[in-house]
Amino acid sequence: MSDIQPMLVDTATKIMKDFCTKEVINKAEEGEFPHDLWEALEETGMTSIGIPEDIGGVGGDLEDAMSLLKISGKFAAPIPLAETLLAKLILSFARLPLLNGPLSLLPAQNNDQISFRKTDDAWAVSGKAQYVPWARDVKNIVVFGATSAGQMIVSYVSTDDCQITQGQNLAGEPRDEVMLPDILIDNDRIAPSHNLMGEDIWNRGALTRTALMAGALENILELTLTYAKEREQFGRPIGKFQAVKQQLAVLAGEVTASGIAADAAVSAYEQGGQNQEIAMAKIQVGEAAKAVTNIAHQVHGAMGFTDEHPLHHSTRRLWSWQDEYGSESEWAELLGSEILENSSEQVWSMVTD
Amino acid sequence: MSDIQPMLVDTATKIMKDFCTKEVINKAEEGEFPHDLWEALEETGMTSIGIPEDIGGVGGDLEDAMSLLKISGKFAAPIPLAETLLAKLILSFARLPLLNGPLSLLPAQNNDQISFRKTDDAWAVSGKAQYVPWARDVKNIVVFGATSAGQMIVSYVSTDDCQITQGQNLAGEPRDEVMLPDILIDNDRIAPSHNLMGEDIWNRGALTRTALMAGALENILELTLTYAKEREQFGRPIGKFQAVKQQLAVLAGEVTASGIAADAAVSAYEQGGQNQEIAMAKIQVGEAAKAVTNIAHQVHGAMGFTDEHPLHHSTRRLWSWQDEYGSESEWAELLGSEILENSSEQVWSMVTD
Amino acid sequence: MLKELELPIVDLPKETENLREEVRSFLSAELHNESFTTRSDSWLSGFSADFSRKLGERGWLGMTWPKKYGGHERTAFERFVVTEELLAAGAPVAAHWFADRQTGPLLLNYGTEYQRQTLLPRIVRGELFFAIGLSEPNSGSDLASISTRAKKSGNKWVINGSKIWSSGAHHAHYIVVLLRTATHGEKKHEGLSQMIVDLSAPGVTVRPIYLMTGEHHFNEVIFEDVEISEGMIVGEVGGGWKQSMAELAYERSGPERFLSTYPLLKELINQLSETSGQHANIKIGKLASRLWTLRCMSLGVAGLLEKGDSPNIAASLVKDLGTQFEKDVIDVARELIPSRPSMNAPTKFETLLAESILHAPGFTLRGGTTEILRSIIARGIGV
Amino acid sequence: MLKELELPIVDLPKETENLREEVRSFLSAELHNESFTTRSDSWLSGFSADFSRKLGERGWLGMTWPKKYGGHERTAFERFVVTEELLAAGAPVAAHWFADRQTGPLLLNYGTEYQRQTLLPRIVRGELFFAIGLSEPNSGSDLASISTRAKKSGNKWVINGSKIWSSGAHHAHYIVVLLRTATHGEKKHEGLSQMIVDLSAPGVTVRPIYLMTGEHHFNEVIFEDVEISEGMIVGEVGGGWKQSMAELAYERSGPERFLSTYPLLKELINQLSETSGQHANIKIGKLASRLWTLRCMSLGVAGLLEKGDSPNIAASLVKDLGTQFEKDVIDVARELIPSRPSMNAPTKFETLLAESILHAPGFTLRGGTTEILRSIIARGIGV
Repeated sequence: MSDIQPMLVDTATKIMKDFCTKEVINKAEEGEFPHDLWEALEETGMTSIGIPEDIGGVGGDLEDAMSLLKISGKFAAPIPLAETLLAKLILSFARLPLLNGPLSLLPAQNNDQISFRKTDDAWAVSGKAQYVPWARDVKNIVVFGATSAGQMIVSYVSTDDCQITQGQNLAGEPRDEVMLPDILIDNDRIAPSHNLMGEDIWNRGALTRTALMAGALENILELTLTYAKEREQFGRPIGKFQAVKQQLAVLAGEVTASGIAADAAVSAYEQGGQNQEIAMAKIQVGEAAKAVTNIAHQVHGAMGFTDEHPLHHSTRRLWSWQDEYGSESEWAELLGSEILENSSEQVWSMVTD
Repeated sequence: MSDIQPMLVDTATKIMKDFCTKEVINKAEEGEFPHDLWEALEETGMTSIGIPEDIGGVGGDLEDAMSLLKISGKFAAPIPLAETLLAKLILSFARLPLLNGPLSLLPAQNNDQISFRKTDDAWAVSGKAQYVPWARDVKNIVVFGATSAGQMIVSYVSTDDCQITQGQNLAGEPRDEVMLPDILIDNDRIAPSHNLMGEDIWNRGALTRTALMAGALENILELTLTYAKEREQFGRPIGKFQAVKQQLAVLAGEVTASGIAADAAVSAYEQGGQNQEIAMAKIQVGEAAKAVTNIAHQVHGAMGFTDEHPLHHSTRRLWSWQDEYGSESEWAELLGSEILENSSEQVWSMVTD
Repeated sequence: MLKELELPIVDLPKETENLREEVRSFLSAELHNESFTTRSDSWLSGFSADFSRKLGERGWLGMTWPKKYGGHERTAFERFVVTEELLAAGAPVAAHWFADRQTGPLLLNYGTEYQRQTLLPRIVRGELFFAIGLSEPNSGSDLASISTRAKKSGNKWVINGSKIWSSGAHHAHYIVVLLRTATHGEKKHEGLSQMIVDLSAPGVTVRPIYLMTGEHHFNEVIFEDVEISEGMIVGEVGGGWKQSMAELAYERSGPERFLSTYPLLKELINQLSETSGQHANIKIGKLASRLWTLRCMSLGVAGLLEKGDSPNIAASLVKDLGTQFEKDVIDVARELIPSRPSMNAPTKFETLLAESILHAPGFTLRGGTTEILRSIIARGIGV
Repeated sequence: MLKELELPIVDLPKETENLREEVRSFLSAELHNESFTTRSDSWLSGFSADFSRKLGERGWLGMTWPKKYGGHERTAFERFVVTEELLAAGAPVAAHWFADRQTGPLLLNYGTEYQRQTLLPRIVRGELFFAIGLSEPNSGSDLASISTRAKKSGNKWVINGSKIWSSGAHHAHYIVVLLRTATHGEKKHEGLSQMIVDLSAPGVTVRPIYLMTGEHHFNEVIFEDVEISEGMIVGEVGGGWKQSMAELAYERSGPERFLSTYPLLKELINQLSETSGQHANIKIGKLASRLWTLRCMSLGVAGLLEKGDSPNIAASLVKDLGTQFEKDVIDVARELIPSRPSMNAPTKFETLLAESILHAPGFTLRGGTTEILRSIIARGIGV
């Protein structure tokens, strides 16, 4: 844990409590971007966590950024915080200027095709990306792509130049289709993507979802415990029924396991940059999401799946995030194939190293 | 249900109660074949159920035979009743003489290789079969195999002519390796296997295991309910605890589902001779076996996995039978591939026809 | 086997085969005409008064009821076949659902001759829809604790209170309400009665309860000094609890308890192919096995009901296992095909998946929660 | 996050790396010499006095204990590393298990100086084995209801009663018994004490309880007028309950709660290969994730214990999730490789599978049943 982390956690929590209310989340789903929330975060530097101070960030490391995302996930904050932090990290690695305001990045899916082409005195980028987070709400999008010679390029485009078709995930968060219609880009906005290859961004993307999910899981645990203590049936709080208790214990177990898995993956990635711990953590939170959303809704009864109750802000996000940057099964397939390509010793050293 | 079924069920149950006690089962596991039990069944015709009267059987159909095996499974009868009924059926189809006493049959595994060879004035059979049920305890084994020309042949050999290496399943039931060292067989003991191909025997074998398992599941439900009502903890019967009740309900559900699946598969097979219902039933009982043995042992506490308690007579049999004639996953793979080779309409018509 | 858990194998009578073909060709024509879109959980979310009337025209509502009330005197198995085909196709059956499944049988068992004659024929024609008023804000699973009450006033009853989760009450004409007509004695379920209330009567307010999907199916129905005539009491005053419980075996064992996500399963299989490999084969094979088993059980319960038995325990098992299966389908679909589900996604698979995910929490809550069902089952098998 | 559920990430200190290598090469040499065979659940079923003495020689018993009692004053993390390597290899650690895990710490916390000096050094050398006497025939999960009692008689105590499920009591030298020294007052766990009983003392009978596998690990230990001196009381008279409960976080969070079937998992992976396909990949990937997560949790609990906290709730979670994982390994093994398991099957995979299947019922019962653990967890998080 870095020096700034406790302060960061306190500040972020306070901002979320003030600006990320149930009403704000509902309105965001109706299309109203929560500018006040975003500005409060930006003013306190939260949107540049993990970016060195000398290039315009506020410092802090990956762990700090992820602990912030855990809080963001816990409050179901309807903002592109994960995307902005990732995008700024890419810009900083590429020595491109840090941009202001909320950002997104693409390609967002493994099979999106983005290509860069050298023009006479500049560059042009074209392609289509699916399911791009928050595209409609940001001014700029960081873009990765390849030249026809296979060189990887990173740049950014203004959303004014893109064609955006609105879409959304199960939580009503914007996930838009973005067409890049051969957009011209000045040379000074182009950088070779040598530091951060596509796979690394995918891994970091998965880490953001793991952190967001760990936060959402925590919130669900708290909501469910509160409900179980308050809601009475047959003359006593439902939390007093053994059948409910047993389920709450399972819920607590999965939430605890997910929290530590998310933390451990960040720590391991910072130390080694391998994706195995990310895989293991994304699998853990994905499996937890299934069990936890099931139990939480069961305990909450019909009330929990109405629009009025905040539970679905977290459960619908889990149902969305579990599939983003690789579902638990996709990661398991990858991890399993890596294990089976090697010896059985491999698992044990993977677990113990 | 045939006319004789109620009488058959009564008689078989009575015999089992008298001759298939806990002690008999334990002794069988130590190598002492339960001759009294076998003879009581043989005397009442139970070992020839499903074989027409005119060729030496006692009549009855496949449903009768399977309802008998359900009872046999329920009492964990340590005898080759399934094998004997199957073997006699094959003999009757092949118009070979019905043999007396307990019988077994081979090949027992999909990959066993048995070959028949014509000699000057007779036949010779050779090969090796793994995991043959009860080989050490029977006088004769019905044998399937192919000639070098690919003709399928059915016959039987005396175990005196075989080399038997003892083995066992998880329930301590004999599952022996049988070597056929080029055994000479007279022409009148040889028949072409036109009526009943290998696959059909495999299907019927799976049906026997489904029936046995449905019976064992029933017994486990009864044992567990009794135990939950009698065993006291914290001052009351453990069955009064909601956490236990919830598990008992799940157990009852799986047992009920398995019972009807086993019955429905027999009924469908008798009507159509397809293996899809067998697949579905074997999958159901296999899945049930996992859930039910888990819950039953959990409710029984440590007492349930001691030698002294009869629970393991049934649970260990389930753990063995679930893998015999195809595990739930093997059948699921087969069934799934049949479904996916066809259209999605296929599932619905499979289910509703 | 324990008597409570014994279920017969039902071989559907021959005459159902033609009927099934009729329903299938009707559905395929309707789909072809785009008169409806296949939905998961269509018996909650597929409302179409038009479609219900078409079913009425074909004789597929009130199928088992006496001809003198407009019914068709067909067997429970014929009704079963029609129901399962409609649900498997994800057809919009919500409008008539409760009237056909619950109100009709209730009136046939306990209603007055006048009620039967005035209401049943219109249900059969698919013109009259009913909602059910059971739960209340403060009594979820604890149904006997309801507090909506009716007081006698001359030859009228005056109702005050509110009901919650009444699906379709904003479309329906009437609601059958379980309410308190006397303070309860020792037992909480004494003094309850059932009454039919016209949803357009003065004092009745239907307030929407939006789902987390934004959909409006559920309602709170509020009664403020709502007057109804004595003729709208169903059965005995004070007999409401017994009458309500008698419906349960029907309500818990039908194909709607395991087919809510069948349209998703079907679309999943469409998207897979023979080259999908071992993993898909195993998952699909296991789902098929469970689906078949559940249908055998559901038919078995129908067989016992037809004989006049009340297999409440077995019916509870069907609902418990069936609703778990409905959720299993979702997990398998997610696992086998990576996708981006949303209610307005471009592909059918993704919209069906989204709809299924978002409706799934209700499966194991409505009509008796998993926990309540398991308690009933445990009691039924003697613990 | 709820405070009870907060677990730190523990990065093992550098010095544990060498230690791990030492343990691995020791084990690989021992396996090479065939001094033991890899077994599932080896901390119950792998008894070898010889092997325990070898561990003692290497300084791997009583690792964290003070040097003055023969211990090695190493950290809890070093002990963790040795333990997990031994269990992962399926090494025979049953002989010293309870002495090293429980009796030592108990005596260090509550024992007399005399008890420590006479007993601990011999445990550290792997010469002295202990059994535990907690459960009784009529008190399984309801531990506070035990009835084995000791009566003061002069400066002796006289014990009568019996203990059940004492694993290894037929090999062990002593047993630590929880028993009643006074009739209980309002609370059932008042008046309990812990005493050390010599298993060779007159009046002690060790009766085998055979498992369904035929194995003999468990025993009933019967005490008939067994006299012990006052010096064999551990801690306070009447303090037995508190003392026993204090051990629980250690007992429930160690690697033995998720590694009992690791040898099977390892052999499963050996039998699979990169061509095993998507299905195997997914199953193995998911198991690996869970194993890693559990180890993070277990280490996190060890970290808190090392700091002096008592993370009972988190420890209970490790045991609950860990023992489910131990069972999951079995299901996956069965699913991925069709086989014919039996205790004397020809292949290692089949014997490990058989051993795992037949031992599995115990995983979620011993040391606190799943149901008891979940009740503890629920209470711990405030419901």
